[in-house]
Amino acid sequence: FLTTICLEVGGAELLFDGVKEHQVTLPGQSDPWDMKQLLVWIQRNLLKERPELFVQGESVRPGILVLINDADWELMGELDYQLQDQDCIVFISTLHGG
Amino acid sequence: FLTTICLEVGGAELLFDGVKEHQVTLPGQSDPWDMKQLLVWIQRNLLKERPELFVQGESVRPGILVLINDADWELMGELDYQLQDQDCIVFISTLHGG
Amino acid sequence: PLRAKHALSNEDIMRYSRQLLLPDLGVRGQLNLSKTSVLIVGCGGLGCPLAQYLAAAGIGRLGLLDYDEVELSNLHRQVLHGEENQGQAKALSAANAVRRLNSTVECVPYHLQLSPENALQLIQQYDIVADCSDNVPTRYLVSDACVLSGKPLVSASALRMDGQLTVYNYRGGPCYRCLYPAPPPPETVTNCSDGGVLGVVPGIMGCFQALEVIKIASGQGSSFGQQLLMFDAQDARFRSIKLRPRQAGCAVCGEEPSVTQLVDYEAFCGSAATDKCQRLHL
Amino acid sequence: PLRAKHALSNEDIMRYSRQLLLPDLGVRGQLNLSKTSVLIVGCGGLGCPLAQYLAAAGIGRLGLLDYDEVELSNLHRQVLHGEENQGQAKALSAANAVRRLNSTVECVPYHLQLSPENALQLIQQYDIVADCSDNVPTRYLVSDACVLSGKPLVSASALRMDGQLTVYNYRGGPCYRCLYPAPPPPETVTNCSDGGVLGVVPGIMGCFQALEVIKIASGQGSSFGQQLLMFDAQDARFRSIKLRPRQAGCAVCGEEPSVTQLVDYEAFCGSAATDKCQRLHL
Ligand SMILES: [Zn+2]
Ligand SMILES: [Zn+2]
Repeated sequence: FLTTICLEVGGAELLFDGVKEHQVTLPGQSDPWDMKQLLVWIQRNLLKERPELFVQGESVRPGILVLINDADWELMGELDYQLQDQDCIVFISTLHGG
Repeated sequence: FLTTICLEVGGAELLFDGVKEHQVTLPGQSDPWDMKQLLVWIQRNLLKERPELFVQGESVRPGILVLINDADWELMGELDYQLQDQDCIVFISTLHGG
Repeated sequence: PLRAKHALSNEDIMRYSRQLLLPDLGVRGQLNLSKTSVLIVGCGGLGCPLAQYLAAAGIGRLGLLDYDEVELSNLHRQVLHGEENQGQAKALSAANAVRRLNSTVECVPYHLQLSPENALQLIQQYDIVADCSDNVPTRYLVSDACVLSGKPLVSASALRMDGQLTVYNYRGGPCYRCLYPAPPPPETVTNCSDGGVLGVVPGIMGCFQALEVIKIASGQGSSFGQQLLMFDAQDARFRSIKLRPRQAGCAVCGEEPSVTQLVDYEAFCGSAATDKCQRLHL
Repeated sequence: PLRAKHALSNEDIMRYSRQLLLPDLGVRGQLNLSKTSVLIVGCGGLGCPLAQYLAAAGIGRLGLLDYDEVELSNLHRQVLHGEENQGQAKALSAANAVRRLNSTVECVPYHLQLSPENALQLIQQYDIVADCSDNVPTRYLVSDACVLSGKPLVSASALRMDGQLTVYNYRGGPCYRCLYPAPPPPETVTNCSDGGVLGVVPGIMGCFQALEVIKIASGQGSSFGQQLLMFDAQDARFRSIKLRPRQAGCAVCGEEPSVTQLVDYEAFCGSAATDKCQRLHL
């Protein structure tokens, strides 16, 4: 399975070197990619510094909302969601300022 | 050619009985529908009263902006544009208040 | 509770004439507004435009809560205050400005910190709550108090060039904890004092809060229950996100809630309830 | 022309500290703001929040133009004015309110009607023009004057629960006449006095104008050249529309312009330059 997805960062925190949008082709593998594997891949390939700002255990840290194609990932199966080609995954940092 | 399109009214003026969105299936005909024919069809079928608020000559009246799939129709050929199935046509009344 | 108004005065009709013309509002909607009380938690970058437009629109009673005083560094975004109000309590300064605009609105300034001790007693007196605060513990406190008192919460936030808005605990939708069961690690939280904010961004988000409060109060209903509005001011881009429904396992609004009264939110979040971000060492 | 500021004072650094932190603004952007002059045409529902947030952000000079006086029916949306300002010139009332917020901004009130006789001379003194007017003839007048003087025009409008925004004559993009070569028949034009408007809708649109002016003035550039933002407050829906480019055949900005000086816009539009809509019988 070869999957190309877009990764985006919403909200103010600059996780991926300040770049808002990444087009990413994931390496081929025999099974479809799921979100759990994607988080591991992001941590290894995109987040060279301070991964604790992004992950906690095998999920994202509290205060980050994950969207799969503009819907809360909770509606889509969270870590078990299987990525489709051209999916758009967005990581939103919750804002608290006023 | 049988074409189903969505018609929408943006801005404040209530042209089509106050309904913002219409799903419309145009009658079958041998050639593709173009915008010129669509305006005639709208005038005959949707605008029973005061068509002068909508049309002038064979085009829309000044002060209405026409969008074809979220782009200014001037970019798409205006009256000569040939409708595709599932096109979304929006008529915007320019606002002047402040 | 507010005295129910049964008719508009001649002065009301003059003042609100331009919005009385709206089919979506009309006399009925205007009377509904005049019967509604709104508590604004935080009179800063969000609270200022919100208070301004709610008062202008003729909301019945406006509670204005802030523990802080006006500083020069506030004035680039907190537009209800003026240079002459520096050092004054924000709640009082905001109340005075709002009264100049519409003296028929009942204005109640609270110069205090919202706390687990006073939140329920305050919130119970209002129909709608608006979260315009600037720190994580207060956001959990306001949300829990709204769940426990059954009030809709119109919540917005802003940082740098970004804004977010959601209506929580509204028509069976999720609460803040449904979305964020655990607080963010304090070292990942950026406040406006650290990260900065373009003044007009909370200006826009506060206006959106006013719009949603007016729609709820007048009877039109909000578009943002179980929905998140994201605004990116740099690209002038908006995004509407479908959120999860109310969570059966939520600690406060779920089926077997473990939070049945307000708790210590500074301890829960590991940070102080101000935007002068210090980590608490407990 | 404004004296070029070469450095920020200590007071400036305090006042603007939260926005100086922004990578997209910073000291350079703040200095750019302080060198920029903006003419606001109309101190009503759009002009009030626009003036407020531009002054708060530290724009160098603000021209505030309005021929009208404050009335009670303005106060539901024209939030810079207060009850005590009824009967006062809007331009003066707005200038006083803006000075309370930021006395370091140079404020120039113009209590007059913009006309073909005075428009060029006025607009030439400013870097950016904001159209916050309320009638068709003024919208053509402001646009033509901006084309003839080469100024970008940040234009917004609002009616009922809807708003629109475009930046005209900006970086080679279209002008108002490119989009609307012929004026609308007067009987098809609905003004706020006839159709009503929810106060916070021009509030939101005026804040958007402030954002785009700040982006242009600070050097970030606007997102709305050749682009139309539509806002539907009822459904809280936004739409960004790609517009036509500058038109070679445009009467004022085209290749062989027929309009090379300002004309009689009331005659051109067949209506008076006020929002008290009367049709002119010429
Ligand atoms: Zn919950
Ligand atoms: Zn042109």
